[in-house]
Amino acid sequence: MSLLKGKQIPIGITLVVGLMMIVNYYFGAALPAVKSTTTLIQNWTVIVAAFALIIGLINISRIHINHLLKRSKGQWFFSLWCLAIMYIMIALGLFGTTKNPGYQWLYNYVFLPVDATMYSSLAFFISSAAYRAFRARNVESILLLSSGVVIMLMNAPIGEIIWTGFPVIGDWIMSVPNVAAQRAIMICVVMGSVSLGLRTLLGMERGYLGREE
Amino acid sequence: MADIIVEIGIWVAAAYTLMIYSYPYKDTPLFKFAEHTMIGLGIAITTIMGIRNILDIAVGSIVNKGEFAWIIPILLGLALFTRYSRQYAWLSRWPLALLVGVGIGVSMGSSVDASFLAQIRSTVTGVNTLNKALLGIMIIITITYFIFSIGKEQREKGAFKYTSQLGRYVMMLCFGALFGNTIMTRMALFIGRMNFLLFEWLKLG
Amino acid sequence: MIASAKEGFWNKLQAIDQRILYVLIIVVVALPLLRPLSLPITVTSATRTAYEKVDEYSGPGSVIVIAYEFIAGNWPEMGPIAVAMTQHLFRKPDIRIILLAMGRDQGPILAENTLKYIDEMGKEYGEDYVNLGFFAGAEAAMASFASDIPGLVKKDYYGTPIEQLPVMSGLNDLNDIDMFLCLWSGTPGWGEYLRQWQTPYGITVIGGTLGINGPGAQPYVSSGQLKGLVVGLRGGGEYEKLIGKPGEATSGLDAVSTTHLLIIAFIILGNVGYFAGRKRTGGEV
Amino acid sequence: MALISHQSGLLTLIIICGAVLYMIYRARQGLESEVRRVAGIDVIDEAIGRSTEMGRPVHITNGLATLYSSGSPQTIAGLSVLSYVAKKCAQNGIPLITTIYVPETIPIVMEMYREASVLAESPEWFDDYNIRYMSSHRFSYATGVQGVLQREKPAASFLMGSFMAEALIFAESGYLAGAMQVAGTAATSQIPFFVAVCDYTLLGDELYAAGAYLSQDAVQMASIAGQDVGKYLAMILLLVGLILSAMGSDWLVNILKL
Repeated sequence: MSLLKGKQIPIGITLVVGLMMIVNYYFGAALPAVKSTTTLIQNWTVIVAAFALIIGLINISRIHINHLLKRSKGQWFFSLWCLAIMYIMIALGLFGTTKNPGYQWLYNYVFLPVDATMYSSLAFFISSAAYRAFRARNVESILLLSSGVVIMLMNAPIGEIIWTGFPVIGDWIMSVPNVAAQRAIMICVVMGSVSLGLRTLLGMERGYLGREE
Repeated sequence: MADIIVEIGIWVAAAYTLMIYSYPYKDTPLFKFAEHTMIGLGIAITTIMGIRNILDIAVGSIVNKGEFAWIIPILLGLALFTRYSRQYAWLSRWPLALLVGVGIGVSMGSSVDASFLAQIRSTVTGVNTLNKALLGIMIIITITYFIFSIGKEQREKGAFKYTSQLGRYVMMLCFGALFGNTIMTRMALFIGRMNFLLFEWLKLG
Repeated sequence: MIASAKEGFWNKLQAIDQRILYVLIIVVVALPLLRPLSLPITVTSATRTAYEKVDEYSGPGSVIVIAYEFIAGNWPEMGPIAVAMTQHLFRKPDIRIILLAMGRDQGPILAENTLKYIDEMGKEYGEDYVNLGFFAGAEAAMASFASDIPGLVKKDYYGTPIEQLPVMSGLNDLNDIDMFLCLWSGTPGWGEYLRQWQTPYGITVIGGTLGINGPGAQPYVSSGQLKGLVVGLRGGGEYEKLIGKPGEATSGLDAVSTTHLLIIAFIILGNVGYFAGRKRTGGEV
Repeated sequence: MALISHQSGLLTLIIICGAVLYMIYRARQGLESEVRRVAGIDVIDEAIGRSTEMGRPVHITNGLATLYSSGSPQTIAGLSVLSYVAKKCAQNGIPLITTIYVPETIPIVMEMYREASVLAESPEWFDDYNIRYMSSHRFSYATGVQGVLQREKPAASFLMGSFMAEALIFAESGYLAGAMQVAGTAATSQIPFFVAVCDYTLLGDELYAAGAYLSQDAVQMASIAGQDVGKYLAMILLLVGLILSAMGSDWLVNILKL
């Protein structure tokens, strides 16, 4: 029984599935059996991932129901509202399908505007961050400040009107140091992800498996 | 009738927009209300997508096409719920092992090719201009910053000490550029919301 | 007293309450929207190349996939690009257009939204174009679609079985697709399509993305993996000019200029306060 | 039909894995490999200490990459940082709030909380109401995290994993809440915002090294050394490629194209 409860089987699953994905990427064209099994497993992940979404639903429901039962001050009403709108939306979306007018109304006039507004609130945060961070304290922050301002003046149509040099310098910064740093980071990230991937396949990266049973 | 619903909708959308913008000013129940609405709707939308996938793809294939292999992902998915029971919690690791296996496999397989080699290939092809040569050299210098262990002592005193500092300078130029370039995207989004508030809601246009 | 008051002033310059900055941002955006300055828009070579490549690879008889891999929050910047490029394709005679999304579940709704803005030039749903909706699973779904289209695609976004949609007839795998228009805002997006579609199948890809992704995607344009790329609100404004249909991007670019100048002004204030403050105390503040 | 597509990719993968395995083998023989100090990782203890003194909670979140996507290594690296932070918080007796976007990490985080409370012998620390799923929609997630930062006022906030635009919302909201922030991501588009706003930032590869570094486990530390071999390989390929290409031959490019 302890074999079943232990780590050997999950590590085994990760190793086999992981190797199959790698083999499929390099030998997939030549080994149709591997390719079809890989596609099958990838379709399976879509279903397992869907069940994980339900785990999320349970997690949030337990939290807010707990707030309701405890009548936690200043919170229980919001928890009630969150649960109500969530389950109403699920009912509308599942039984009425996503074409249902109620679902569409909530989606178009509540969800989308808040989604767009949250995204747009970044305009405030990026301005205050720029104001605080672009301060010529040392060599590094001077470089950060100068390349940032040059690119801003390259993007804004008014920049060209002030001085036609901005787009030229901006293009250079965009095509040389910018690409260089990104490629260097990308190359080193691959090393890190492959090393971490290998540790995970061999069961050494214990993080996601937790404690010895 | 229809345009009344639309008009109500616009007022509701505008109300929510102002609730969200109240965040930086003060911790008001308005933002908290918009927050809980947003979380509720967000979870509902993805849960519906998940349940539809389960029904259409898995259960649908079993019932209509008799592909019984789909039983396996359904069982694995159900195994996730064993986490809530102390006794069978170990079973919940099996589906996670499958997900991690696919993720690690897909990332290890493709990332070496798409991110590592493709970047090196495009750097070393047609190095006929000063900029291209400079680009390659800057990449090499920036990589030295990420050396962790081999040549550690060299890093403190030797050549790497200077190249890794130069690497940081190159990265700072890059981060400044990315930061400056992002300002336009964020402003574009905010302009979109102002368009909505000024013209669709207040109808000033 | 005067010295410390002055010093107080310099310190205040360095730490202006960010709410003042936020109010000014609102004002500086609202004004140009109400009274446009209409500064000139020059078309850059990048957007022109993308326009020419879209034209080149959508000849009669070709099959084109458009992926809407962004979210409603991106509409102000991705919307104009999606509308302009989709309108350009709908003007091309005798081609088949497949709208879909694999990374972003809002994709199909945004595809519908795009169609509201364009003139469909007589193209019929089901005959000339189709909206296949969203396939969960990102890279997994992309890989399945590429290798076996009928295997993955059972119904379109509205539930009509594939067999009843002539536009899908004869499409087995990615080799049957002539051009792929990838409109993405982040991840999952171009990175995943690069790995699952472009690298293995070498499909012709033309992209449209946010301003912030422009620099990151440059290496793929220079290496040819992306044949063309339209970037950000500016790219949208230029593409609108190329297809002769000014839209939201064109009107937004004035406000972009004013906001950028405001932020630069604040950066200058912050630095002036920093240096003057430091000079007064003759050393580290 | 070539048997192997992307041979050069496969060869590179074998070289890198070989290097990592060799380094791990050496570590198992007892040959230590020192690893340079990464400022961001050392600050994690300092930040938790600050929370303990102020009696405030700690906040951590692992970003957007699902476990089955190609971004999963970033989430797994973020989870190994979470495992370390959970143990520290349990020992210090301060609450740890985890906000979640990727639902399949919920069972994993529950396991980590249970493990931390067992190791610290304080069963009451395990309160899985501190594990909060904020939806799998980016801006519902962002709104939820803003609410947590604004109301719970954590003294330390860790942003470890793959992020997109909302990274700056977390960072600025954390700044407004007065939290000491340590961020780590391999998403190059968001690193500038973490560098500008957070107290410390783990750049790209440093996030992957964090898990191994924090575990102080010889074998894991050795795998970091293995990663360096790949970086030296990249530098050599680049140098040789540049020189050859400058001299007009694209011999190396053709090899890399195989």
